[in-house]
Parts: sequence; C-alpha cells; structure tokens
Amino acid sequence: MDPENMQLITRMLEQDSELREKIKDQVTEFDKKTRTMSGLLNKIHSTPSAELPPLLDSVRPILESCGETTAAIAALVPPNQFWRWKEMWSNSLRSAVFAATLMEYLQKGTLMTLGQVSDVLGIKPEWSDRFVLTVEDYLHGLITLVNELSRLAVNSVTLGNFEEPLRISVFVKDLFAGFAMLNLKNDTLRRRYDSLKYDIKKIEEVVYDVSLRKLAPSVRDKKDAS
Amino acid sequence: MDPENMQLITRMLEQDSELREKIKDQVTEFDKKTRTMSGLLNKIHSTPSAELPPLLDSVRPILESCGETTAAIAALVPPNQFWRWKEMWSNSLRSAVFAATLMEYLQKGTLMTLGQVSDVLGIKPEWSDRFVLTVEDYLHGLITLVNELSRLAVNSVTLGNFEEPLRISVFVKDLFAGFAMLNLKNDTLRRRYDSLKYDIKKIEEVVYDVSLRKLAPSVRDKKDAS
Amino acid sequence: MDPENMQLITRMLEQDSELREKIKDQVTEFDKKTRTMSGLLNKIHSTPSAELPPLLDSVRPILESCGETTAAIAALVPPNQFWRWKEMWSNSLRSAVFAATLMEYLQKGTLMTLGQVSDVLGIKPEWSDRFVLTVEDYLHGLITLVNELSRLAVNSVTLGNFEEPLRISVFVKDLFAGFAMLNLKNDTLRRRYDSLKYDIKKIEEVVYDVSLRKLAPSVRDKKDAS
Amino acid sequence: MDPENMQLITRMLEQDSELREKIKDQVTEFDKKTRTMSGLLNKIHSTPSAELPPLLDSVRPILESCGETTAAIAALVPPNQFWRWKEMWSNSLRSAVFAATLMEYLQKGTLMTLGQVSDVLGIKPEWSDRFVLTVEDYLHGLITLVNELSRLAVNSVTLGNFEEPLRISVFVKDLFAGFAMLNLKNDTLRRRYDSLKYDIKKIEEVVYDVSLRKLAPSVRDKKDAS
Amino acid sequence: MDPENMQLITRMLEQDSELREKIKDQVTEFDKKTRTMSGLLNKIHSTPSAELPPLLDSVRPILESCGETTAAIAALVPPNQFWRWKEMWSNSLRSAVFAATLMEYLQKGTLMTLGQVSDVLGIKPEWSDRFVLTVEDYLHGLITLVNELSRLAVNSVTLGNFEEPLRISVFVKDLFAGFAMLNLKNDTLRRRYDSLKYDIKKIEEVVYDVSLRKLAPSVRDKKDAS
Amino acid sequence: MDPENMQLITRMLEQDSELREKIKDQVTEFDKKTRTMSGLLNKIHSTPSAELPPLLDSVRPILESCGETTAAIAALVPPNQFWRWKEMWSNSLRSAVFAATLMEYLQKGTLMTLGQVSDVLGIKPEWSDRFVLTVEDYLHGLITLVNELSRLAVNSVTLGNFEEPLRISVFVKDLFAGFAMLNLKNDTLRRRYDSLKYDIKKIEEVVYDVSLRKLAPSVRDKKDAS
Amino acid sequence: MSVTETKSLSSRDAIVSMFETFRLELDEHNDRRERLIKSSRDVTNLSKKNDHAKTLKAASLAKERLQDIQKLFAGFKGELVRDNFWRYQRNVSPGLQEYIEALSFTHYLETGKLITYTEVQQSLCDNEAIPFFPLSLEDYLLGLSDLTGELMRYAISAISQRGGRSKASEVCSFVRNCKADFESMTPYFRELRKKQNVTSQSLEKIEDAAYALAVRSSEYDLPPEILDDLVQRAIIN
Amino acid sequence: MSVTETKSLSSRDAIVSMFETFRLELDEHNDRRERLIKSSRDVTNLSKKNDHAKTLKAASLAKERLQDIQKLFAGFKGELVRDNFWRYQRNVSPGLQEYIEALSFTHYLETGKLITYTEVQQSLCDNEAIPFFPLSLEDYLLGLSDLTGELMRYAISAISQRGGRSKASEVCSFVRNCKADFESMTPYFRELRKKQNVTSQSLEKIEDAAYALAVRSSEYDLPPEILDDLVQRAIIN
Ligand SMILES: [Mn+2]
Ligand SMILES: [Mn+2]
Repeated sequence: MDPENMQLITRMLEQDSELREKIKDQVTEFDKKTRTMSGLLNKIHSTPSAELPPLLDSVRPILESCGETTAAIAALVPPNQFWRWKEMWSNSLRSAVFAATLMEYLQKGTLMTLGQVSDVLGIKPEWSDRFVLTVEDYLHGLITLVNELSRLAVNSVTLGNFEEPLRISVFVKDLFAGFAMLNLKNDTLRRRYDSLKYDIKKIEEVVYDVSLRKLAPSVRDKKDAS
Repeated sequence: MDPENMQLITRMLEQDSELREKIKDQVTEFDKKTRTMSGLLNKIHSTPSAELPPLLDSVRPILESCGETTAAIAALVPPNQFWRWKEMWSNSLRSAVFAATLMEYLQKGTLMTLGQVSDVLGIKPEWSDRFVLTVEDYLHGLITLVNELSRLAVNSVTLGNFEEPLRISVFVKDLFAGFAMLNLKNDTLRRRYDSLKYDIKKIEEVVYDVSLRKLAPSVRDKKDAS
Repeated sequence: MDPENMQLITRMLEQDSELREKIKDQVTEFDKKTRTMSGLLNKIHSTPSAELPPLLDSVRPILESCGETTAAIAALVPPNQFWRWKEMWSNSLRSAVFAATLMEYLQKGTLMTLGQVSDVLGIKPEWSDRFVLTVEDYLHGLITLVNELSRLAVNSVTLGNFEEPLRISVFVKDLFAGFAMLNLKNDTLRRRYDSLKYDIKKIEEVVYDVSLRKLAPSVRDKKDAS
Repeated sequence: MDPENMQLITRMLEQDSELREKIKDQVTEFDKKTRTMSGLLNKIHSTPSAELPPLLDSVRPILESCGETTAAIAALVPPNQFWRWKEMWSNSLRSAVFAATLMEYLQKGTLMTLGQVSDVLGIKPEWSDRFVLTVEDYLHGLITLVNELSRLAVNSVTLGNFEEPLRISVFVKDLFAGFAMLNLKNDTLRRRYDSLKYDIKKIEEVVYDVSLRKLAPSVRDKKDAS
Repeated sequence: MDPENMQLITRMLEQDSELREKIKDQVTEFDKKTRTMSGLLNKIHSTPSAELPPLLDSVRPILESCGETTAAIAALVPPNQFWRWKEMWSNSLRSAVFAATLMEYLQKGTLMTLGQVSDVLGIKPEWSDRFVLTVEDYLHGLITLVNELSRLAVNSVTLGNFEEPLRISVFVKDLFAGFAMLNLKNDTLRRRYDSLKYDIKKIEEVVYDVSLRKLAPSVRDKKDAS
Repeated sequence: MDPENMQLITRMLEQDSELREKIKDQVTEFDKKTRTMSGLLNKIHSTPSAELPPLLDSVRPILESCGETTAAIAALVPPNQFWRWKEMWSNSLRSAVFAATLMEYLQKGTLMTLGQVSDVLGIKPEWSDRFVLTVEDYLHGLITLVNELSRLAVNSVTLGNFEEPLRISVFVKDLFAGFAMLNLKNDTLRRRYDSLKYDIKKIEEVVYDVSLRKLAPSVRDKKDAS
Repeated sequence: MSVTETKSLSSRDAIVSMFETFRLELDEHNDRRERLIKSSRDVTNLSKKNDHAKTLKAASLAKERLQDIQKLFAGFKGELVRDNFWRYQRNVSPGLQEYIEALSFTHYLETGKLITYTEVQQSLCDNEAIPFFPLSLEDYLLGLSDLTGELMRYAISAISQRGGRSKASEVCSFVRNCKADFESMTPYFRELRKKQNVTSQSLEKIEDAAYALAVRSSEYDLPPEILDDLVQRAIIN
Repeated sequence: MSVTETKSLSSRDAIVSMFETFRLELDEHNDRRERLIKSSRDVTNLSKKNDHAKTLKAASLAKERLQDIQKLFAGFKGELVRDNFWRYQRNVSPGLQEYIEALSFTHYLETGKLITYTEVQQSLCDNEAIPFFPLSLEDYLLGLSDLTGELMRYAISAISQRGGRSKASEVCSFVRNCKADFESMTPYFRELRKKQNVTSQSLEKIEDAAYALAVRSSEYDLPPEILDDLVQRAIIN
C-alpha cells in the first residue's frame, strides 16, 4: 500500500483514541462539580426558606466554574464533531442543567430558558460545531427538576412551610403543560416525561392535605368531641 | 413554559425528522447508482481482457455522476452534523469506493488512495463538516475489492487468461500487508479484515494450479501413458 | 363490554379459528407431497443423466396431484382474503415451485415462467382473490432451485458428466441477471438473493476445475464455435 | 501437552476444587445463621419498642456464634488468597453486618463502626491476608440496614410509636451524608446507593404524615427546643 | 437404515405427537375453566364483603368441575410419564390452586393444605405416576394468592372496609414466615418468593394509612383488648 | 401455616435436593467416561486405517464400563420419575451413543440400532420407568456421528486414503434418507437435522475432489464394475 | 401475470424480459407500502396529539382531529382495494390501532362506554356506508387494550381536579371490566397477551390512585364533593 | 481500619469522619484499578502487534517486544502486593491472556511445543526469580486457548508459502492435541468451555486447509517440496 496513504490512515485512527482519553478526563472533572452541587442542593429539604440564600450562595461559584469545563471540552472537540462525542458528557450536562434551573426556581420562582442555561454554563454560540446544549439535554434536566420539587413539596410541609407546595404546584403544572405540547419521539425522554404525572399527583396530595387541614372538620375531631 | 422557548424546542425537533426524510431520498438515489455499477461490473467475470475497456467505459459516467449525489447530500447536512447522519449513506458510499477502486485496478493495476477516491466521487475538501470519506468507509470498500478479485482470479483462468491470477496475487498481498500494519479496533472492520485470508488462500490455490499445470507431470499423465 | 358486541366478537373468533384448522389440514397434505417430491428429487445427485427420465416420471404424478390441494385451499379461503391466510401455505407452495422448475430444467434446460408453474399446480385464474402464485413465492422457489443446482454441478462431475456444470453455469447466470434487475428491499428475499452469490461462486469453481483440466469444451471454445 | 505440565495442572485443579467444596460447606453454615437472624429480626416490625429487648436477646447468641464460622473459613483460606475466595461468602457477611448494625441501632440508636462489626463477628486482625471485613461489604450491610429502617418507619407508626420515624429520619440522613461523600463507580454498590433515595423519600413521607397531624413533636419544635 | 429400527423410531415419534395433541385439548379445557374462575374472582375487588357469598357460590361449581379435567388428563398420561408431560398443564393447575385457596381464605380466613387442594381438584392418590399436585405447583399458586391479596387490601379500603387490610396482613405474614423456612433452590419459585416482599410492604403501608388516620381499631388496641 | 402441611412440604423439597446431588455425582462420572472416549476417538483423524483396530480396542473397555454408571443412575431414580430427571444425563448419554455408533461404523461400516446401543450401554428393559434410551437421545447421537464423519472424510484424504470419503458418503446418505422420513417436531432436533445438509454437501465436495482428479475408482467405475 | 406462456424460457433475453415485469410489480408494491407506512405514521401523530385531550371540553375539540384522521383513512381506500388490506395489514396496523385508541378514548369520555366493533367499522366508512377496508378483530382489540393505558394517565391526572375521586373510581371499574372481557380473547392473539400485562399494571395504578383519594378523604367528615370545593378554595386564596 | 473503636457513632460528624477514611480507601482502590486496566490495555496492544509476526524471522524480532511487555508486568509488582493480584484479576486478565497467547505463539514457532505453566510463570519473574504476581491457571489456559486461533491464521497464511503443506499438517496435529488436552479441563472453567468451541472451529479450518493442499498435490507425481519449488519458479517468471 502507498506509504503516505498508509500513514494517514494510521494517524487518524490513533488520534481518535487519544482524544477520547482527553475528553474523558474533562468529563470526570465535570462530574465532580455536578456531584458536589447535588450534594449541597440536597440540603434544601431540611433548610427553612429563610436560610436558603446562604446555601445557594455556596453553590453558585461551583455552577459558575462549570464554564471552565465546558470551555475545556469545546477546545478538545475537533470542528464539526460535536455529534460524534456528545454522549460522553450528556449525563454531566443534564445534572448541571438541573442544578442551574433548581437554583433559579428557589431564588425567583421562574423557569430558566435553554438560552439562559447555556449562558450560565458558559457555553458560547461560536462553539456550535463543538459544544452545544441540545434540546434533549435541557429537557432531561427539567424532568430531574420536577422529580426534586415533588420531594420538596413534602419536606417543606414538615419544615412548617405550608405555602411552598402551592407555589410548586403552580410551577410544575405550567411546566407539564409545556411538555404535553411536544411530540416526543425520543424513547428515554418520553418514558421519563410519562413518569412526571406521579410527581404531580404527589404534589397535589400535599396540596389537598394542607388545604383541608385548615378548612375541614376531621373525623377524629368528632370522635374526640363525642 | 415561556412560549418562545417552547416554539424553539418544537421547531428543532421537527426539523430533524424532515431532514431525515430528505437525506433518505438522496441515499435511495445513491443506492440505485451503486447497484447499477455493481450489475455492470459483475460482467468482468465473463469478459475477456480485450473486451474490458468498453465495459469500463460504460460504468465511468455513472461513477462520475455520483458527484451529484454527494453534493446533494452535502447540501442537506447542516454544518457540523456530519457524524450525526453519516450512518445513513455509509453502505452506499462503501459500494462506490469498491466500484472506483475496482475500475482503477482493472485499468492500471494500481490502488487508488483515499484522496483519489474522494476526488472521483466529487467530495469537496470544503465539506469537511458535512460530507467526508472516512478511513473506515474507504477500508470497507477495499475489503469488498479483495473479495471480488479472488473471484476474478478463478474466472480469468476459465476465460483462458493465466496471467491475471498472478497479477491479482501480487496486488492483493501488497494490500493485505498494508492492512496488517493497522491496529484495527472497529469490530466489523476487524472481522471483515480477518476473513481476507480466505480470499488470499483461494488466489494462491489458483496460482498453484496454474503454475504446476504448466510445469509438473500429473499422475494422470502417467496413468494415461501406462 | 356490550353483550351484543361481545357475541359478535366471539362468533368471529370462532369462525376464524375453525377456518384456520381446516386450512392447516390441507397445508399438512400439501407439505407431505412436497416432502415426498424433495425426497425423490434428492436422488438426482447420484443419478447419471441417462437414468434421469424414469426418476422424473416418478415425481410427475405427485406434482400434478398438487392441483387437488390448491383447489381445496382455494375453496376454503373466503373471497378477498387471499393475503390474510397465504402465510400458512407459502412454504409449501415455494417447495412446489422448486420441484416444478427443477424438473423442467432437468428435462429441457429451460426456465418455467410464473404462469407455467401456476398452470402445473392447477391454480385457476378465477381464484385471483383466494389463491394466487405471487411473484415473491415464485422467486423464492427459483432461489431454492439455484441452491440445488450448485450442488448438482459438484455431483455431476463426480458422476463423470463434465458438461453439466457449464450448462448450469450459463442457466444460473442468466437467472441471476434477472434477479439483479429487481429492487429488493431488506427482507428474506433480499437475504436469500445475497446468498446466491455463494452458489454462483461454487459453480464458477467447478467450471474452473473442469476447464483447467480440459475435461469439457471450454467457455472460449464454445464461444469460438458459435 | 508435556506430561509433567499436565500433572501439575491436574494437581492444582484438584486442590482448588477441594478447597472450594470445604469453603462452600462453611458458607452454607454461615448462611443458615444469617437466615435465622433475619427471620427473628423480621419481627421488629410487629413488636412494640417495650418488647424489643428480649427479641434482641434471642438474636445475640447467634450473632456471636458467627465468630466460629469466620474462624473456620479463615483457617481454610491459604495465605494471601483472601481476594481469590471472598466472593463465596460476601453475601453472608453482608447479611451479618446488617444484623449487627440493626441490633446496635435498635439498642442505642447509634452506628457501629467497621471495626466494631469486625470485632462482633470475631474477625481477627492477624487474618488480614485470609479473612477481612472490607469497606464494600460493610457498606452493603449498611444499605440493607437503611432499606429495613424505611420499612420500620412505616410499621412503628402502625404500632403507635410516632417518634421512631423522626429518629430514623435523622439517623438515615446522617448516614446518607456519609455515602454522598464517596466516589462510587458504576457498580452494584452505586446502584444500591442510588436506591437509597427511595428509602429516604419514604421516610420523609412518614415524617410528613406524622408532623402534619402533629402526632409527634415536629422537627421545628425540636430544633427550637434544643 | 435398518427398516425395523426405522419403523420403531417412526412409531414412537408418532405416538408422542398424537398424545401431545390429545393432552393439549384437555389443557385448553382446563384453561378455559381457570380463566372463567379468574374472571369471576376478579370481581372481589369491587364487591363489598356482604355480597361476597353469592359471588363465591357462582365460582364453586366451576372449581368442582375441574375434577373432570384432571381425570381426563390422568387417563391420557401413560404410566410413569407424569414428569414428561406435566409442563403442559402446570400453568392451568397453578391457577386452579390459586382459585381454590383464594376462595377458602375469603370464606374462612384460613389456608388450604396441599392435600386439601388436591382433594378439591379431584386428584386421586392412585394416579401417582400420571397426575399429581407437586409442591412447586402448590407454592406457585400460593404466591399468586399473596399477589392478589395485596391488591385486595388496597381495594377494600377504597370500598370503605378498613378492617380487611389487617386480616390480610396477619394471614400473609404467617404464610410468609412459612416460606422463609424453606430452602428454595428452584429459580423461578425463588424469584417469585423474593417478590413477595413487595406485596408485604404494600400491605403494611395500607395498614399504616388506616392506623395513622385511626380508621380502624389499631393493632395496639386489638392487642390491648385481647 | 399448618405445621403438618409445612413439614410435608419441607421434607419433599429436601428429598429432591438430596437426590439431585446424588444423580449429579453419577453424571459427573458418566461425563468423565464419555469425555475420555471422545478424546481417544479424536485420534481417528490422524490415524491411518491400518492402525485403527488397536485404537478402537483401547476405547472398548471404557464403553463397556458405562453400564456401571447407567445402573447406578437407574438405582437412584425413584419409580416413575425417569422423565423428571433425564435432562441431567441426556448430554452424557448422547455422547455415549455417538461413541458406540462411531466405533461400530469404523469396524463394520454399519449402523447400530437403538436396541443395540441400549444393550451396549447396559440399559435393562426392566428399568423402563427409571432409565431408558429415548428416540430423541439416540437421534442426537447419530447427528453427532454424521458431523464427525464429514470431518473424517476430509482428514482421510489428507492421510492419503482416497476411498474412505466414498464409503462415508454412501453411509451418511443412507442415514439421511432415514431422517428425511421422520416428521420431526422437536425443535433442537429439527435444527440439528437441518444442519446435516452442510455435512452432506461437504462430503460430496470431498468425493468430487477425489473423482475430479481420478484419485480413487469413481462412482461410475464402481457402478460399472458391479 | 395471468397470460399462460406455452414455452419455458431458454435465453437470457427472455428471462430478463420476464423479470422486467416482476420489477414493475415489486416496485409498485414497495411504493404502495411506503406510502401506507407514511400515512400510518401521520395517523399515529394525529392520534397521539389527541391523547392529550384529557378533559371533556378538549375531547369535543378533538372530534375535528378524528375527522382529519378519518379523511386520511378514506385515502387508503384506493390503495387497499380488494384484499390488499390484508396484504398491508402490518404496515397499516400501527396507525390504525392508535386511531382506535384515540377514538375509543373520546367515545368513553362522551358516553362512558366501550366503543363497539361495529361503531369503529362505521367510523371507517364513506358516506354510503361502504367500508374503506375491513376492520380486523386484532386491530380493534389491540387498540382498545392501549386505551386502558390512556385511561390510567387520565385517572391519575384527574385526581388533581375537582370530582377526581368519583372519576378515578369510575375509570377503575371500567378498566377492571375491560381487563376481564379481554381475558377470554387472549388465547387468540399473542400480542394481546403481552398487552394484557400492561393493562393489569395500569389497573393497579388506577386502584392505587383511587385508594390514595379514598384514604385521604376518609379522614374528614364531609362528602367528597365538598372536600373538593374546599381544596379549590384554598388554592385560589 | 483495624483500630477498634469502643463506641458506636452517634453524630453526623463522627459518621462523616469515618466515611472520610472510606473515601480515601475507595479512591485509592479505584485509581489503582484504573492504572491496571490501562496497563493491561497497553499489554494487549503490544501483544496484538506480535500476532502479525507470522514468520520465524519476524518471531525472533518479536522477542524484544515480549520483553517490553514483561517490563510492563514488572511494573504491576508494586500494585499487586500480597494478594492484590486476586483482587484485580479481572482487570489484569485481558492483557495477561493476550500476553500468554503471544508468548506461547513465539514459543511454538521456536520449539514446536506448548509452553508450560512453569515457563510462563518464569517469564513473569524478576532477576531473582521472584514472581511479579501468581499466575492463575485460568489465565494460563485461556491464553493457550486463544493460541489455537492464532495458529489457524498462521497455518492458512502459510499455505501460500514454501513448505506450507508440511507446516499446515504440523500445526494441524498440534492444535488437535491442544483441543484434546484442554477437553479434560473444561469442567473447571466456564470460559474455557466457550473457547473450546472456537478451538474446534479453528481446527476444522486448519484441517480444510491441509486437505486442500493434499488434494491438489496428489494430482502430481512429484514430492511436495519440489512442487513448491515449481510454483515459486512460475511466480518469479
Ligand atoms: Mn397512547
Ligand atoms: Mn489473537
């Protein structure tokens, strides 16, 4: 075989396997960051609303530092090969989306758009052929958000905050209505979306419990009275 | 959900499925061409060498017309999404590589390089983020070439051409030596490469038969003599 | 469920399942016939050409008796339900096509058309919505024919008939040229068609062996003579 | 194969397989003990707190007798082959860890350390190359403990003990904070760790039910009091 | 092949296949009966306790008619071939065991023994080499019973019967304690046994919900009263 | 659970598991024997015909000793439970059938009947409810025989014995004709039977190679001579 | 194809010309199949959108969409002449079953009943009551089997709305009856046997939902409708 | 970990500090495992390259590469102290078996014999004959089992070379004996049972190759070596 042809081929095969290693290292970094954020954000279930701001303040620098990792990955991915490698960091990216949107909800009660999340994670428009936040990854992050909020509805009552479940209920129903309009083909996404109704059911039960507790006479009250 | 955010998401999901349809149509075209070429090239097994040139002449225009198809696909693929869609046309492209390299061998007895094949198929360097001939696809085409040449070694003898098997033997051994230097990780490619030794064995058997037929006394000769 | 609806469904289910049983019985009959024919035709591999006519004579009555079975099935199938039930007898029918076309080849060296096979199997034009020989079934039968002929090429040499492989080679290549014209989708037919290449290769190798040893007038000689 | 080599191999194979049989017998013994303990400890779900001490007293002798089994295994394992054989008793050992730590929790509300569990099971420091309680096995035992405590939270309410769920909640969350610090790889331990979230959710829901109905001093009240 | 040898083989294969057909017919009958019973018993989930007796009365004749089917099968099975054919009716038999034991529980709250179930299904001791109720089939039937009772616990609360879950809980725990003593080697049985834990957990949660809300005399109250 | 019922179940399950262990030990013995025979018979592929008798003599005592194992198993199996346990030794038994029939072919060129194989393996008619050679097992053994003979056809040519392939061809075709008459329903058996076609094709190709080169008296010559 | 040749073929040209006719026939068949698969996918998409019509109001809106689908099926008529329906059944079934699922869902919301075989067939007829193609029992039953999954989603979502309790328990007994009715037909259809397991799971989920509501409202001494009102009031405040 | 605490842990801080030590230990373990997996992959790559040394000349060249691999294994020594070999066996095995395959191939080419267990263990020792780690029987046998596949490739490729016939038939009987020897060990190793099937297939392929040569040369009335010479001469001309 023509030696030049030969060399070209050999070099291309080797480059791919080196690149894979390098990306893997960055993903490990990314993963550490999202894991730390999840660990800290897990405390919201036992933190009274008043003490939330300092907790969120402790997470923010880590969230912001994700930009370094996304930049490092974007620098590694050869032009035009985003779709070839993206599976490698999808899970980490979804966790980061979850962290970002949860923090936004806790602070302002609003939903971050795809563009806003991209910004927060330092993803640059000019990387469009190397590193992008896809719709799928964004939606996966939102589903994780709803999972967490249904847990928060339960625990905020335990912490004596009876208003939070109502706020969560409104926010989640709105989000769910958005999902319902999409024609999801992707299987994993569709399955996870389908499970959202259980989160909503749980939130509604809390709302039911909380509302009636204030307004309706219980059977026990009667028994006690008799 | 924010309606703009919503719209963006819906549009992106729909575009993908439309694009898939369009690429599919082009691949169907591409497929027709490679199938016609295979059909014509199949005749080499019953065509005496002297009559090969007109046969190859009849294939050449089709081969050249592949450039229109690759251009059509390249025009469809969005920038940077080559790796996302390439599976769709890989098979057709490999058949085209096979046709191109077989024709070159038949005419000149030489091996076309990856770059030359790209050129013949009209693949432009500036499409690098939308349509490329990858090393894997090129190698797959070459393996198909060897498969065909082992068949040709047998049939050329039937047609009375006792020199061809020798030429094929030299060409294929050289090619095989090239393959042996690659560290193939890709499974399908490795498996197909592994099977090449049977083609070589077949070719060597023909060389053996042809050489001895001329030079050694057969048992039968003796029997006939006795 | 509405009782009337329930009754309707139950009645339909019962009718279908009775019909299925009846057709099954006929297919079992059909199967017996094709199995007997295959058993007898298997002997061609050890029968010298001279002794073929009596062998074929012993098969012919069975082939002709297939008409009774096709008539029985056609009588069972409700109008306009051919495609609903045909899977049940497809395999048997393909075996019958194989037997018919093999016998024709052995006698005359020619290919029976779809229409001729239909006639031999007693299939009436007026059954067109109940029992038809479809193109697919006919083609399946022809592929089985090629499989068998590649085996026959080998065995006829063993029996000392060195001309047969050449005749088979010409016949099979003509047939293959026909197949190559079809746009087969990725199904059983395509898979079986792909396997024809191995049969052709085998036949080519037999022809090669025979011509190398000049045991029969070579392809070239023939061409020159004609 | 060289007969000496053959002999050597055969002898090694036989030794290994004898040893395996002997260890297996001890593991069967070990298994019986842990199964009996599980059976007895299963009664905690229907035993009022006041009656727990005699139940635990009945389990203690069996737990202590585990030391005989661990000693028997340690005596069988050849020096420096701990990791070769440990898979055989891992499951039994994990069940024993579960039993030991559950008893400690029920008695004192505290977490036994790895060292303490080793001691209770009679594992000697000098066996370090033959029988050790590894971190993995200890952690597996703790996960089983959490699975059981989430069930206990539910059943203690049924038994009218409304304080237990709160105690369990605090204990399990402390333990979870420990787990969250580990970098678990994608293996069984990680999968089981992930499932802990469901146990925590269940416990949180029980605490919610109890505090909503003010059946026990609430989390807030406790915090305020402390 | 030796014709006598041949004949022997053919006859044996044919007898088997005829017998298989005959048994299959009986099993279809058996299946219809168990299916009808399941259909009727399915109504217990929406039937208030007071109306259960007439429902059970409607099932009883079908249960009793199973004796005819078991007799028919026993008459077909050749001596000593019970174990050869039993797989064919195992599923139906297990459904019958389920129906029998469920009816007994609903009427008397007790567990039918293997012997009693055999009797009800008309299985005669003298059929021991042709038709027997094996331990495995009996246990499979009991596991299905527990699966059904966990659903009944849920649905009886929906129907306003708050006492049933407690009765079920006691019955199932007793049964489970029995299972826990067995050393199950059979894989399917073991797997299904493991799944019983989910049923028990579910029943415990129902009892929890009822006692938390003081909807039925609590476990403690009952104990105190006794 | 009723203690008597409980005890009955426990005893039955334990008996079964003990028996299983005992049979397993015997099967291990049986396996060793068939494995040794296979090992020795493997040498036929490199042994010139003249040296076959001493090789067969070395296998015969092992074959005869199989009777001890079949007797030991027959003694263990409870009356009427042949079909319950037979799966355990089926593989060994089929290997023994293979060894017996291969030896017979090599010595006499004939096919042993089912009865003869039973005799050689010491299977007594009075064990009919505990240990029998079933038709299926016999046929499986024969299929293995054909697989081996197709290899022998190849290797005997390599050893310079050009007549053996012809003898094998006649024997195998006769056997195949027998199989073709059976209506095989059993799936594994049917699949293995289908694979016989490849063996036959392979044998035919060996015979072809030999006759093409006139290395042995051809089929025709033989016919002519007779 | 029905012209009976008198002589079998002895030249490549003759063979090739016979295969020419085969090519035409096979290409036509493949094109038709592609068209039907595409239409079936369109039907699926339209039907799936209907799934989200979870309230009575939305359901009547959906009626129009069902008519759009029926128009698509009317288009099949030309493709599925004579017994071609059975030829392309496996290509048409996916969309057809989704349609039956959507249709039967709307029908249930309106009438509280299971749509009958005849009613489904009637929905697939032209103005002169001539069917576009025969309705197979399998498609009918498998479509209905999917309905139970949709009803599960409906029941669980309904819980968070007024009147959810009674809705959940109605759906619960409806699905329970469906499951029992289908049971007797499972021996005939392999696919139905698989789906019956899904139905059982859906039923259990509905039962759990109905249970959760029952157990919660039993705590209060007021009829469920009034409880619903109270919750509604609390949310609005 | 061996310090025995006297009191079980009652606060989050105490628990977290115990888990701190676990984290260190687990991280160390994971890092070591990663390193070993990487080294094992390096060994595999080097060994696979050796596979292509199909001639005697190339084989002696390959000796150097085998030494490179042995150096890699020497590096394992620090990682696999005490019984850590058994802990990381499944991570080390892939490379180790590839090495044994390559080593035994070279050994066969040089000596015509199957390398013994002791010889393999000796190749994995330092200068003072102290093993880097114990050699498991499983790795030894599975490595040898892969050798048969390599020999199949070797034999089939050899056919196109001078002396191919005798080489093919030597390899044929060597592999036939290997298969028979391994047979008695299959009950002990599940993986070996699977590989034994591959060995059978390789053997059949070698037999077919030897057959093809035998049948071809039988046609001529000259000894095989002279036939080889004649072929060689024809090719050169
Ligand atoms: Mn749906
Ligand atoms: Mn290798």
